[in-house]
Amino acid sequence: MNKPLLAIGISLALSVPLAAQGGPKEDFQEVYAKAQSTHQDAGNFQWTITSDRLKAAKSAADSGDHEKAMAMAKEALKLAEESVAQRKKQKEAWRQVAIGN
Amino acid sequence: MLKAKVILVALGAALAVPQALAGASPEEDRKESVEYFKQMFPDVPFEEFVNGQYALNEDRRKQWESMQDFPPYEFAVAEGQELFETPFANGKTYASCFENGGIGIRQNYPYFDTEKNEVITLELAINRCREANGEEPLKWKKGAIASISAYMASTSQGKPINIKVPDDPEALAAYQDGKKFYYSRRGQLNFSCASCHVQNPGKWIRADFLSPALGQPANFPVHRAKWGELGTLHRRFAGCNNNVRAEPLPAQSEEYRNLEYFLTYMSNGLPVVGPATRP
Amino acid sequence: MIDQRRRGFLKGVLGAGVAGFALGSGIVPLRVEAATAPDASDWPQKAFRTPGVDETISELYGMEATESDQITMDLPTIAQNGAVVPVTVETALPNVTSIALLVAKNPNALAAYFDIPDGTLPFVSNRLKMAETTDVVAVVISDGKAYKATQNVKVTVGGCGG
Amino acid sequence: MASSIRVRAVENNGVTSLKALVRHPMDSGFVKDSAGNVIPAHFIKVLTISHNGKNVFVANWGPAVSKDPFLECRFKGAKKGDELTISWIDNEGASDSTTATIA
Repeated sequence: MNKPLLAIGISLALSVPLAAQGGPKEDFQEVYAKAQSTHQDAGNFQWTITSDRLKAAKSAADSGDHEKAMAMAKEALKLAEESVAQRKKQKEAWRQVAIGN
Repeated sequence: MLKAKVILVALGAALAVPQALAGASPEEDRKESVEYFKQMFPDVPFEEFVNGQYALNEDRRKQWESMQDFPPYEFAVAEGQELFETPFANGKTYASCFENGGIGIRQNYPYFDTEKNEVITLELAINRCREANGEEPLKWKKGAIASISAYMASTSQGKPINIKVPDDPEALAAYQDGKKFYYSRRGQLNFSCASCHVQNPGKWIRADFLSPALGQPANFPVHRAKWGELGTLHRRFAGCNNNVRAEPLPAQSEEYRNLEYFLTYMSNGLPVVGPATRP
Repeated sequence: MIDQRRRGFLKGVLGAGVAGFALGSGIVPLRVEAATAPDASDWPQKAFRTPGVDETISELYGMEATESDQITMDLPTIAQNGAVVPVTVETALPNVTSIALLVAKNPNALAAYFDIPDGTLPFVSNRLKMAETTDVVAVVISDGKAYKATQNVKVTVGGCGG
Repeated sequence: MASSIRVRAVENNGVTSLKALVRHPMDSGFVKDSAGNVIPAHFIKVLTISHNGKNVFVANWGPAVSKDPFLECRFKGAKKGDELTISWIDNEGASDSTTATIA
């Protein structure tokens, strides 16, 4: 699952013309911030694995490994989005299985 | 004798979970839930549900019985009694905060406080009593609070659980919130409490034998072999959430108290058997 | 509030003026009455540090043990938790002077070793730790000869407990 | 301070059954704490049960005995009302002792 993400990460970084305003560090901040806010949006349905990926992204970024940092941030964002989708779905889905509604 | 009937369990799983009735009352929910588990395990007597997996698996029950012969939590309960009876700096003791001096009341917890509009669990009441007497609150999940709660539970052995949901919109809302939490799938594994404890009790999940929801809160606080010590119900909630990769909520958070309120109500009528040992 | 353990520790320190024992962690209340403390000098140090069942038996008893159906072991089929596995051993063999409990694949096989003085029944019950699925071996010395019984116990690590 | 040993001894028709639970961490020395450093071995090495000054049972324990160890043993020659002494010593030299009356 990581390999394709990494591949996408690399190809994206290459395709962006170097003169683009934000270098790889810029994109990372953006993705990382979005992942964080989406993670907050999950409320009581946050996943532990999302916070793990966010931590991994931050430590990779701090140690200058931008490629890994970006991959981790993207994964965190994907997981955060899935947890938000879960929260929204469960708003009503639980009634179908609850004994006595 | 109590062999888990695989055929029955299969039948149980296939049992169409009773269609959601519009706005069923807590008591209707409870009756339906008891009926559901009775059909799933027809040869398990009602009181036996408090023993969870030990009512369904002979090999596990034998191990449990040898543990209960001289349970490792005896030291903690003795310590809990000593702490319970040790006066605070201001001279008062826990007994002053509880009806009947805190003896034989575990079966009434948690209850809904209609003035403060919140669920009061036994552990919350213990710490509120400390704060009212100028003492520092204890940690929620283990240690002294688990020992004191275990001692108080031991004074209620055998008393039927008696949780009330008054006809009060706030109380009903708390009950409903707990129920919603119980049935909502969460975490990356996308399980709800019900996925294991309503739809699949009596089955193995890897090397663990799933217990039915009915009767679960009756044996808390619990001494788990895994912890090697006593732990409160909210420690168990957090552990389960973590297992399905859902971020656990803080112990004694409103969500966990509402969850305890719903879950304990479902066990009304079953005897308090806490503290107890579990894997 | 004085932490329960510290109170025990403090009392231990005051009471232990008699002998300068190395004070253990405060967890266990120290009440040192040197007089009744059991003598641990013949605790079989090497036997407790020997991996492997047969090696441990020969280290402990200096002889081999033969399988016997006169030894009954009450053990779970699947341990609910490897940290606390209840085991009971009983035998009909005559003049038993010692019973030992070994867990084959534990780092060191010997878990416990009991002296059975005259007048004491050849019976013991304990709770043991098992690192993984393996054989539990009970060794009994009867009329000076070593007999053993073996039973496998499945152990899984971790899990939610159900 | 409560003793670290809890005992129940019951005699019927000449055989005394003794059950004991001892409060002790029984650290094996193979376990790491949450910070990752090894918890040193700390376990009871010898536990004796004596009646009228004579040992009726001696347990030599290793680190593979569970935390808060439990023991059951049975012996003859004692009767209701007799007193038993249960003592233990661990690998750090700490020890404790208690007496129990046979019911």
